[in-house]
Amino acid sequence: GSGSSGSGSGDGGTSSASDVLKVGASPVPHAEILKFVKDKLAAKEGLNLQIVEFTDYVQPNVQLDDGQLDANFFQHKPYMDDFNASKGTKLTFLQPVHLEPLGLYSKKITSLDALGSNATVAVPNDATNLGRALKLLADNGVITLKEGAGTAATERDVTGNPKNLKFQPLEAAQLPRSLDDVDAAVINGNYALEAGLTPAENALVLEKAENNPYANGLVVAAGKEKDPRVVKLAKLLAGPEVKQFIEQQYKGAVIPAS
Amino acid sequence: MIDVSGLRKVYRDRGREVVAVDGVDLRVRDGEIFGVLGRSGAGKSTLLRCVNLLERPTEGTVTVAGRELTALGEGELRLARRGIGMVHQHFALMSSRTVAGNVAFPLEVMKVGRAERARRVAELLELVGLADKAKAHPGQLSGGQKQRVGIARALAGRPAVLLSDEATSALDPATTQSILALLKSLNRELGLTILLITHEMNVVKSICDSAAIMKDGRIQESGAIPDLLARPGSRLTEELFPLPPAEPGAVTITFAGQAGEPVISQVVRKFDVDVNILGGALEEVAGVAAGRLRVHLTGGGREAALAHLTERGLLVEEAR
Amino acid sequence: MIDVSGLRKVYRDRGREVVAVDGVDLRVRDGEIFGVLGRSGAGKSTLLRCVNLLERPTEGTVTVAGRELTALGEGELRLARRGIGMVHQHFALMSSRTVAGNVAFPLEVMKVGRAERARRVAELLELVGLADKAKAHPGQLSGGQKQRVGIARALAGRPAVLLSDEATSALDPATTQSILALLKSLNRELGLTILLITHEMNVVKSICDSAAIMKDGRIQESGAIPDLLARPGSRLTEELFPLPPAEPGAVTITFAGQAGEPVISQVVRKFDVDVNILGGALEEVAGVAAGRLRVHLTGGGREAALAHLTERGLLVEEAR
Amino acid sequence: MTWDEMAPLLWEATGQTAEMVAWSTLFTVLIGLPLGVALVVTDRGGLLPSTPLNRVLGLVVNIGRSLPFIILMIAVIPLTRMIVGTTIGTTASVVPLTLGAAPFFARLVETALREVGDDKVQAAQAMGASRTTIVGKVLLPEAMPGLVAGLTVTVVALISYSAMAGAIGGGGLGDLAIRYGYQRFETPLMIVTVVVLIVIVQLGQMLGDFVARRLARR
Amino acid sequence: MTWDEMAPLLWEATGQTAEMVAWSTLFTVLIGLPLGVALVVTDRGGLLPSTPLNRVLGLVVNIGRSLPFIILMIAVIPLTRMIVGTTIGTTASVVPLTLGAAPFFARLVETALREVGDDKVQAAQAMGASRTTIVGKVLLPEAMPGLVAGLTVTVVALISYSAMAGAIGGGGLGDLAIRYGYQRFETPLMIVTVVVLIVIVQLGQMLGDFVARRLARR
Ligand SMILES: Nc1ncnc2c1ncn2[C@@H]1O[C@H](COP(=O)(O)OP(=O)(O)OP(=O)(O)O)[C@@H](O)[C@H]1O
Ligand SMILES: Nc1ncnc2c1ncn2[C@@H]1O[C@H](COP(=O)(O)OP(=O)(O)OP(=O)(O)O)[C@@H](O)[C@H]1O
Ligand SMILES: [Mg+2]
Ligand SMILES: [Mg+2]
Repeated sequence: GSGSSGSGSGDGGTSSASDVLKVGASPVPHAEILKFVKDKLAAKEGLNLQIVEFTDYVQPNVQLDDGQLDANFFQHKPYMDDFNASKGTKLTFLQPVHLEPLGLYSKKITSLDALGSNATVAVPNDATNLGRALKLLADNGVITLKEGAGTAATERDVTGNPKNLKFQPLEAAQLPRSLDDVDAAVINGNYALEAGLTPAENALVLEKAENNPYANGLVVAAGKEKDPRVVKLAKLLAGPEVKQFIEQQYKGAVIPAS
Repeated sequence: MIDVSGLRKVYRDRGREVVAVDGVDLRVRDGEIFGVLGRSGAGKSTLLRCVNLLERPTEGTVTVAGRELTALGEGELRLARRGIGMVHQHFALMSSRTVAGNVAFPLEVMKVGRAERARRVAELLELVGLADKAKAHPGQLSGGQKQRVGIARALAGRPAVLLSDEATSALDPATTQSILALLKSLNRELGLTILLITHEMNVVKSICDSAAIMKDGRIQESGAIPDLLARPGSRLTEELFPLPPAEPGAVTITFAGQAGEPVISQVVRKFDVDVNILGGALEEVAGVAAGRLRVHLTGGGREAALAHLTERGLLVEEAR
Repeated sequence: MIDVSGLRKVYRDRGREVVAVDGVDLRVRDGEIFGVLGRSGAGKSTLLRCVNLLERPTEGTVTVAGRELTALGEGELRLARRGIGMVHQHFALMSSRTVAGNVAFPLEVMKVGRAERARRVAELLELVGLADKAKAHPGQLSGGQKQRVGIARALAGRPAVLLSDEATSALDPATTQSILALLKSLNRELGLTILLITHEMNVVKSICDSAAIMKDGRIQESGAIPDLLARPGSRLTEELFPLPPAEPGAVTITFAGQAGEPVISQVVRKFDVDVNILGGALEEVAGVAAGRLRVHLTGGGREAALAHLTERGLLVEEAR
Repeated sequence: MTWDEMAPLLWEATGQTAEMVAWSTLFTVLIGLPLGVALVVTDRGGLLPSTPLNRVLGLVVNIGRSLPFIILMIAVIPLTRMIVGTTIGTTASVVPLTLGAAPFFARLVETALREVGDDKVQAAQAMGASRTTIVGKVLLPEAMPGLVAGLTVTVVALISYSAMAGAIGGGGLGDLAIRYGYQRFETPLMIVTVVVLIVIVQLGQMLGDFVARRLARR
Repeated sequence: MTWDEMAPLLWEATGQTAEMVAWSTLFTVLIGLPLGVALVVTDRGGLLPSTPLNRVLGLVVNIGRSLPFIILMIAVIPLTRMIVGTTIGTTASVVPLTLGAAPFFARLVETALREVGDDKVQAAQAMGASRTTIVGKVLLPEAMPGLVAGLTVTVVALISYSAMAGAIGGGGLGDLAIRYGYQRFETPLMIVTVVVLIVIVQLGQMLGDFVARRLARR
């Protein structure tokens, strides 16, 4: 499905000028979920959605803060909190929608224990996912992380690395493509799925859905929480239709936030 | 009109120095046609290019039409240059413009209106015999055709002074003559002052009033042409009327204005000598008949005949 | 040595056609120096460039040293060209190479060893008077110096045939003479065949054995020079010995080989006439003394004198 | 994905690419051409030599070329807002694209202008032509084949460069290929998109070659 | 982040950039130069005219230039693996960088070679020089100032281009600026990194200018 219909004009019409709700999103799965909402649900609610796709994780927040966007949908709350903290913005996390559980995948080994010393592990190189990937490894006892290293953790925050693993940061979409060249890779659920991996079956370890803080959700600028269009969208995203769409479409690689 | 004084030009390149012009004083009077001659590399082009300051002199001053160019600001120099046409040694045509466009260029620079420009360009191309090549590009021209475009361009702006660097070197004699006639008529009718470099003695003979010979960056000989011809041992005479190497006993007779009288036959008649012309030439030069003949004089009256010729004002030199 | 037959060259550009060479047959014998003359744009350069196939003829064949170049494959043509030196009208020097490097280029092409190359280059630069400029780049040379580099380069590979397009046009008379002497000696000693284009009558007089005059892409007149001189109304004679416009009654006497005898003084003595030389020149051309004099013959024996001159084999023309 | 699903995506992306490339080409020329001219003119031995100015211009151009596109993009956000009124979308991406391509084009302009023979400039100077005239009527026309070739290279670079505008929602073919082909593993769409891109580039190149050739034939 | 923390990052990234740029420059020249020469030589009126070959080469070059880097990168994964043995990391990124820059350099080579006067080529032909000699001893030397300028442009483009190699773990300064500076809001690190980038580019440019100027002064 398309995500960016209508972004071509890009004339920066502000929210007050029309009733169009402009939402920034990453291509997958966020834009796809929004597309589903736009095509199947929005009309009934009288909601006019415009989806602007971003292949970058900073711009959507910058643009949102700037008023160029009414909302965005690409990040999890820890990332947004980090962003607020470092940029002094006041973005608000409204509604968790889904989780892309990170998993450790490999073409060379079949269990975590088999991960040998000096093995190379590919990890996402973007700020939203790298810390999360390291945390997954830490949670499974492969490494230990510096005290207080949050979502913004990087390879440099690794304090204990008994297997002397080498971390190779790569762009998220590149990770499944690198499986031939590394011993293992931490991959977002959706990319794993697209690349023909099934998280439930192929992942050596998988993030848990319960109490996972990394659910992606709808974010708006502070003060916009009550915007009726935003409220409508938040409601639709949390609704059963979207939940069902996610379950069917992503087969466990993306799971609805409970 | 043109006054060059104490001119020096030194090229420097990676430590080496080439003194191209080495202290030249030169004066070209208003309405004069002045020829510069000299061997290849003597510094002629450099001198010429210093006159309109295309080459900044290392030392010395240049004055054209009463304005000291070397002292002018940029804007004034620009204006002064518009009164000075130049034919470049290597044409320097613009390959992006047609022949007509090249000739029109100085007129555009002078902001001459479109209609007037077209008229003038057509007129000039007619004069240099290139009317049929108006729309051709320089790449499609023969060497001589390019050179004529350069001449037409130099004349387009009706300059008061023309600097010409071997403007007819690539032209056949007939075309050369027609270009020289054109220059001469502009000189006569509009008082165009011309400073030209040439290797063709023909050009000097046909149109120059004065000439200078350069050597190693200096002027060796300079003056009005009849004066130079009358001067014994003149390099110019040697250049203008070259002779085969003299055999012993041969006599060289130099005429400068006296050839109108039947001198040779008078001598034959009067002094009982045979005159055999070995070589030489007689022509009209700078308006007077002039030339040199190398002859064999044989017979009893030889000495008397030579004395007679010298008396008549001819320059007589005997080879030994 | 060079045989051109039925040569046509047509340039096409956006629908327009320029017939540069229009059916030329030309034969240059082994060891001959052949001059091509003609007005600017006559097609001389095009003809020359067709001889080594730099320009592919539209029609016709070219044979050099017994090989029909127009029929050769590429590799063979390449080899054949190594025996043909060429002086280009606009020099075509490589600005990335020094003077020495330019002259060495054909030797590199022929895979001559480094030492031999250096020797030959030094020798050639000496011959053309540029030994001191060996390390200069073409941009630092005067026009004549560039031309001499072109000449040295053309001779570097010891070609059997030299094609020369106005090789001395930018040279002063003295340098021209030394280059011509060089060419003549190569011609005499090594049998170098030369096909040259020139506008300088001096060049024709000094070294050419034969000549052709081109006009509008065709050959107008062609042959050995003494033959051409003896032919009444010859364009070549007109070019070689131009005369001032004839006044009525003036007599033009053309010599071709007979000038060694004191004809003029004999006439004066024998026929009771006064001979006043109005203009003209006598020189050694193609090895014989030749020239034209325009004279005024006055006195009772005028007709007898003219008849006598005609008898002696001179070409006598009276202006009316 | 079926062809019917692809077609509108492709169509829209082509339009976006066309919009981005057309506008940024226009502005690239408007900025890069004078900049390139200035680099040549202020250089030692140029028409208006000024070493400090030349240094500064050189630095500015190099800064423009050193920055990774994404960094350039955020660096110019205030400027983009000032000019376009927004910082996202196709139109907004014209600003960083232009700022990325203009210095690059300026260098190519510089190279092309340096090839113009000194003799022609001097001929114009001897006529008393002003600097503007020399630039406008000698340097630029004489360098035209080189300039057109440089522009062709720049436009093609812009087409491929515009893929990065996806980071700010610029859209376009390159972005489509990345979003679908790379991120969503929709290989057929990616291939089709890339083919369209190649065709466009090929057409642009042919046009540029044709013009350059016509100009050079003189 | 303190300077002490930055220094090793910067140092490592500079090394990576140097490695990527040095190798890809080398291969870009090795591939792009012959390609550019081939484009000129096979062209109509060239030394070895062959329209089909010219078309094919033109297409190949344009394909290389049409593809967004990231797409190019995945398109050449098999090739990369064949050559380098892996598809990620600094060394592996040399392959797509080279394949992205070589066609681009080839176009600049083409433009530079076209500026060489026909008369010089003809002079060499008249001497009976072979095509190889004409290319090696006439076209390339005479075009050298333009070639050096084109190479400078290419190297600078490679430096900024190499930022994208971060996607496949190439690292380098551009990637450092993006990942730490941009994504993690370490503005001081970003600024320092960008300054280092600018300095490197500026030095490269100065070197290129110097060489081109020396060559052109002849
Ligand atoms: N590439 C070309 N395209 C079109 N016409 C051309 C081309 N080259 C030459 N010509 C034309 O062909 C004719 C002959 O040119 P060519 O150069 O042979 O003359 P030329 O006799 O050498 O003259 P010159 O003495 O002036 O050098 C001229 O009219 C010229 O304009
Ligand atoms: N740009 C330059 N750099 C170094 N030397 C130069 C430069 N231009 C000219 N020269 C040298 O200066 C001297 C004079 O050159 P110029 O061009 O004035 O000679 P010329 O008298 O015009 O000769 P020609 O009759 O051959 O044209 C020559 O020795 C030449 O090599
Ligand atoms: Mg000169
Ligand atoms: Mg010619």
